[in-house]
Amino acid sequence: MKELHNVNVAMRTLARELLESGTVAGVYGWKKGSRPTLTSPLYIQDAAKADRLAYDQYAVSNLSALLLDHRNNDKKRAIFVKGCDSRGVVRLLQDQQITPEQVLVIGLPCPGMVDEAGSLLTKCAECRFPNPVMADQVLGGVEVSKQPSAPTGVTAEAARKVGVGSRAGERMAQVAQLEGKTAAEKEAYWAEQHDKCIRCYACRNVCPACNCRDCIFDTEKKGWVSKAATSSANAFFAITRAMHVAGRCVDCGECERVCPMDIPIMTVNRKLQQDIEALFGPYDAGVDETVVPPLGRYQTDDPEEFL
Amino acid sequence: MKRIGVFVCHCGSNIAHTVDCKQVADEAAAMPGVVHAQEYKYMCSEPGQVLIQEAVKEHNLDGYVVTACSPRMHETTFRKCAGRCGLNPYMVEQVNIREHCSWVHADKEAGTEKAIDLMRMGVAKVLKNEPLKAATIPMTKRALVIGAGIAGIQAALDIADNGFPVTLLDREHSIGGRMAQIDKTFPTLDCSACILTPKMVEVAQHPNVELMTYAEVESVGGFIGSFDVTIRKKARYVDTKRCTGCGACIQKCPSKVPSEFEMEMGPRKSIYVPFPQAVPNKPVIDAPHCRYLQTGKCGICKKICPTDAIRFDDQDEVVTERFGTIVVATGYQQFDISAYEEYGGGRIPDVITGMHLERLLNASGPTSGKIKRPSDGKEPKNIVFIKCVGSRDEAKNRPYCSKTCCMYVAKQATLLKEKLPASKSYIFYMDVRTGGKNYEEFYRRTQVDYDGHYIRGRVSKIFQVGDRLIVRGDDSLLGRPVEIEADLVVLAAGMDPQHDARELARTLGIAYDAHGWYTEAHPKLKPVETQTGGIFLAGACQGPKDIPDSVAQGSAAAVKASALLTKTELTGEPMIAQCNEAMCSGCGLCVTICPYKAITRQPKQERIHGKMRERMVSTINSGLCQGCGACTVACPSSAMNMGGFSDEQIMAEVDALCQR
Amino acid sequence: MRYGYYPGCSLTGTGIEYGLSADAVIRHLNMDMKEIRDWNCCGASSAHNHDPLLSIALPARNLALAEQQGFREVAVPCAACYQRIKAAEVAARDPLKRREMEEVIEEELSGAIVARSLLEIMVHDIDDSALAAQIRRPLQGLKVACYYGCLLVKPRAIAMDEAENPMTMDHLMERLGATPVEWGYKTECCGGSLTLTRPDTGVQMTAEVLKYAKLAGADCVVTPCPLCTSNLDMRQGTAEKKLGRSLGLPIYYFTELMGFAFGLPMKTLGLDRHFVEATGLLQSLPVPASG
Amino acid sequence: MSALSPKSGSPADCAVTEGHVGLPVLDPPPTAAPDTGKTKNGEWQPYIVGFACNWCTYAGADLAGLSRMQYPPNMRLVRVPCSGRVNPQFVLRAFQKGADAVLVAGCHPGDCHYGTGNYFTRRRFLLMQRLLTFMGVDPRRFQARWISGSEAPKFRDVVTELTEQVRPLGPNRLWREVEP
Repeated sequence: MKELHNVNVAMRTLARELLESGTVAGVYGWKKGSRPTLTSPLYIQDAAKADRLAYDQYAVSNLSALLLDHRNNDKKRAIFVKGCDSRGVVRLLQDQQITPEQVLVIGLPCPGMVDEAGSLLTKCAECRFPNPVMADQVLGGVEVSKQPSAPTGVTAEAARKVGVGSRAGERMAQVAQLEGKTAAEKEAYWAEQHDKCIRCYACRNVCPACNCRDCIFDTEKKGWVSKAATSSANAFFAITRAMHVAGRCVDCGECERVCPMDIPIMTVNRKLQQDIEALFGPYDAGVDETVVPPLGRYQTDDPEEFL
Repeated sequence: MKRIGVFVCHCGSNIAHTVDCKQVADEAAAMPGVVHAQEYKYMCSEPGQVLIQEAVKEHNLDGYVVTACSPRMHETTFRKCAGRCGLNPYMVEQVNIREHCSWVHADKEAGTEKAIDLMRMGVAKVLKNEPLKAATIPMTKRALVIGAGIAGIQAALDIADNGFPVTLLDREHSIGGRMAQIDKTFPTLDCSACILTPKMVEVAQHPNVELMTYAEVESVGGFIGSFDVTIRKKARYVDTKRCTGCGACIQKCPSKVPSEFEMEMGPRKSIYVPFPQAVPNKPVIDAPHCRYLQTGKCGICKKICPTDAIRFDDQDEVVTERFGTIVVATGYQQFDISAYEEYGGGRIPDVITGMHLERLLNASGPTSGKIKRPSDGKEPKNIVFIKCVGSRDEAKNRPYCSKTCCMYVAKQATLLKEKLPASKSYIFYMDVRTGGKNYEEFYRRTQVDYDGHYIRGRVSKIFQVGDRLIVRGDDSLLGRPVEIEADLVVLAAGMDPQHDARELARTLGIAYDAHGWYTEAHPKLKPVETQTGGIFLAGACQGPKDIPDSVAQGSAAAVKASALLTKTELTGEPMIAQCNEAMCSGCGLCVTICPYKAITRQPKQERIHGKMRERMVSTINSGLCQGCGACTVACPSSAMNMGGFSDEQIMAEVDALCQR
Repeated sequence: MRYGYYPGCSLTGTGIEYGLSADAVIRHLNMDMKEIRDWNCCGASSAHNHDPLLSIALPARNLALAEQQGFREVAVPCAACYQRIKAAEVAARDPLKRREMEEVIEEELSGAIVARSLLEIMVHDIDDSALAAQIRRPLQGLKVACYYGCLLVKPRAIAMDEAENPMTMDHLMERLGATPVEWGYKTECCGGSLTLTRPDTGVQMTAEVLKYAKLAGADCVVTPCPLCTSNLDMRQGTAEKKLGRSLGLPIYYFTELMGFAFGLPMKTLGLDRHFVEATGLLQSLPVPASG
Repeated sequence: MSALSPKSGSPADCAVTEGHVGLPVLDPPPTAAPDTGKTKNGEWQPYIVGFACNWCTYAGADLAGLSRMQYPPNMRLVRVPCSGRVNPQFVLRAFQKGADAVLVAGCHPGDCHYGTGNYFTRRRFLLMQRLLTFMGVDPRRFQARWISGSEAPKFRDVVTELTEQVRPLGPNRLWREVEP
């Protein structure tokens, strides 16, 4: 992608400098994969490997959850972020899993991510935060913004053309469509979805909000749920996962992307987002780390339905 | 597997009438883990408890379930019973087959079935019970009383008389509070100073009391038993050890400032004591108004002082001291009448407040007790009182009654009539509320013997024409408008919380209501306690109060505080949160949700990948945790659990109920 | 700021001096104020006694027109018009009410447009130095009783100033060099709606206002309301009879005094159209040294 | 298809986070678990699990007993210190194990014995209720109520109503664990 040529050069230079100077102990970015349409995560600790870094419209992976590998480490790591990725970093900062001293956030302009066929990902069409919500440095002229905004930086024009954010108003369409169904239809729909789950936990592993040291689905001691992928246990897993990230999900869509069984996980997350906004007021998780997530606070005059 | 006993109580016929107790016991005996099941007429009786204790010994029980009445009734009984036979009291569960079963289901079959389910639930739970032990926390045998008005003075005296050291703190440089400003007290009309000053002297001279005036609380750390209180002692510019209180400096000081104590109706000096009977009776320098401190010129006080006590280089001093318990007695402030534009909003000089009139009535006040109105010093003839100014007024966000105004207005009208026999007082009221011993009688005397003219209705407007005040209102009993030409209008301004009450509450970690009054732990049964262990309330900081109520509360708070101080250590609640540090990721979700600030993130040293690393984990202060369990749900990884109501126990109960 | 100007009916009729002086002052200050095209009755004094929906729908149409014509604020000189239009603005903040209003007037309303009284615009939007620069004849020594009436300050939801002791006009008068007197009748009723139905009571109320202005030592009364002015000016003679004393208090619109201070001709401001002679008092003011 | 597809790359690119990609577990075809609710005179009875806070609702239920109020025997109460102690996972667990309906009950907001617990309860379960409805659970099967220590009649009415609301719905089989 020609707009990103200089950004790629700057990324490599910056990564090299940061590693050579010892400013950071490692850098998270992307590399070109085995196919032209694959740009996969890369972690380097050696300045010599900085040239492997690459960033283009296939660099869809959110790298923020990888920072958890170093959560008890004093050394600093640099991470390249798109708008959606940056909210994952804020998630980790707010959840106190990393400290600002441990991470150097480098914001990148996002051209809009596309699939193998070259069409814009739905999550990018629905994107409200195409610019980093926080960054220590930026490349490619991207502007940091804590407000929903239009794409900025060198790829702004390209992003606009492919329609980044053009369908932001329709984010809840899938939720609305399901809400319109009868209880029996919903039950059948979700039973089918839950039955597909193979409990690989890829959704959890990639999620920056799923940052527990020990996940309750890994600890057998308490016996919250059986390991077996039964319909019942899968539903328990799906709902519990959703409740645990309620008000904390940063809307990056990685859970759904990595799901090998195509379970519409984000529909559940979006449903919760929608209800939280309706019940407790507007809130975007992973934007402002000083605002406590909605389930960690209350208003005495919250909606009352339990009278 | 644990060896469990089940004891089925008949409660006379209360349970046995509609629950087949034998069947419950039989079903229990057949349950895995249950090694003994038994029925008895009254399990809570002495023989019943002996029966349990013998069974514990005979069958070597690890725990037992009593199916009986509500655990809210006898849980403590059956836990103590276990304690007496060497079993941990928390290895006992009581299930409720009386209130929740036999009394509410007449159908014996359905009742028995439910009782069996509940019994199974109890057994399933007790199988997961762990012995619990209450943590103990040390008690610092020293109390802090914040605020040295009459409530604080009383609290400090009572604590001191109980034999405990107490520090009495006030931000003003004399103790005494609002009561010192008041002229006479209702309903006895004894002079306020005459009954207050002996108490002030008594508390100052008490060997167990340390006075700390001109000082403010900056921060409070710690918890019940060991509060670490940081106090700022404001610079006085006078060495209190050297100063003899001779007053020569005050006399010679050339700079005059309106006196706060006199409601700015009279002057004071820049070096001053607020009022003649002040305790300690040693002046301070008001730095912003001191010529020397502002311009470097003057210094007369220093020159004249016979003991060389003036210290122009004095600095604020910040100290941190430890107290076991705190009594908050910070009082109130008078409502600011500027909110009432229709009454002149404080712009009309002869529209004054009740406290202004107290000072005008007082023989040591700015007019030496002569009633002179502020604008021109004339003696007023027609005096209008308006009650409920800043009370019972939703529009001013003061829906509450200030409780004292009805009586102080009656008192002031009486005193005015005594001082100015030719005067006439008109009193506009909404209701006259005189609940209190001899209060109603006093109010009647004001009306009958002292010519107080009570008019039921609100005043809509006061304005000035020439040197008269036109007071317009309505008489709602006669149903017609009234207009009075007055010489002086007294607004019976209500009580407001101190302007910084919320700030102090947050510092102390205590609750306050929508207006800023401090919230007691229970409106009826815990009137002087707060939700925060070890912190008590006295006086008007909790809500409008008159002097007798404030004194009573001061004594009550002192009893509560002393009860703590008699202990060398405190026993905490055994059923509290427990953090599994190995699982805890230190995210702090539990910290924000804890109502008692009992959880803090603390560093934990740990060997990770062969290196010593530090990571943050949640730590529970067993002295502060009250066992609500909110943290357990906030914690997504279930690292946070709770003794007595653990995840495992509750799940076992659910499973047992459902798997029938 | 561009304002849509809503003159209302009084400013060409009973309140002609207000209309003339407001026009002159607006023009003199070069303010970007254009009359709203095709405006209609604000509904004051009758609509809200008949039909609550009508009483907000009528003024709402004016707001809708102003929006369509690209205004974000509407400037309203007449106090009665202000109260109705402001009431419509407040009602339009409620989406349900707004939909109802839109249905009646068959126009769209954003709910974002703001109605403001000409008085507050003059005081808050024109800064001190700009105003001072215009003053040719400061109102030195003129003691004015600022009389606001009820419509600008009640009820609370629409009030442009404090209901008991408003100060907006007092500040304006001070800036023009006059001395506002402290008095208690700033917002007392002028008897407006009773003058036709219960003339005796109405005049009594008018007389009270004038009496207390006089007692406070005022030379004249200044108002922002055509209805109040009608009562205080036109009925001053009757009031004098009722009080049994002469008053001779000219009643000015604040815009007239602004215009006079700016040095505009009295005729342009309509100062010759008063019932109580109004030019003499102003002419008697000391003339500032030229320069 | 979901809202956020299509995917880029294969699921393997999540290997970087050491995801456990496994083969689907082959379940035996689900067989209906026996209904928890027993039949009485041939009529099916709903079985309801209630979580009650110790200070208000449990006390309210005690008072109902003291007042000898009569209500259907279909609910079993689990005592918890505070409604804020009720983990949504307990609710799911009850459905898994065969409850036909679940009630969470505590003090009225503002009256919490622990000050603030039930404010969090309210937020949490407002949300969970909507999520469960979204997933096809009949809202009558999961309810939350505020019942104070003095509201014995309310406790009786809530139990009665809940029982009667759930009766026409029949046994809940959604998420029910299959008997091994």
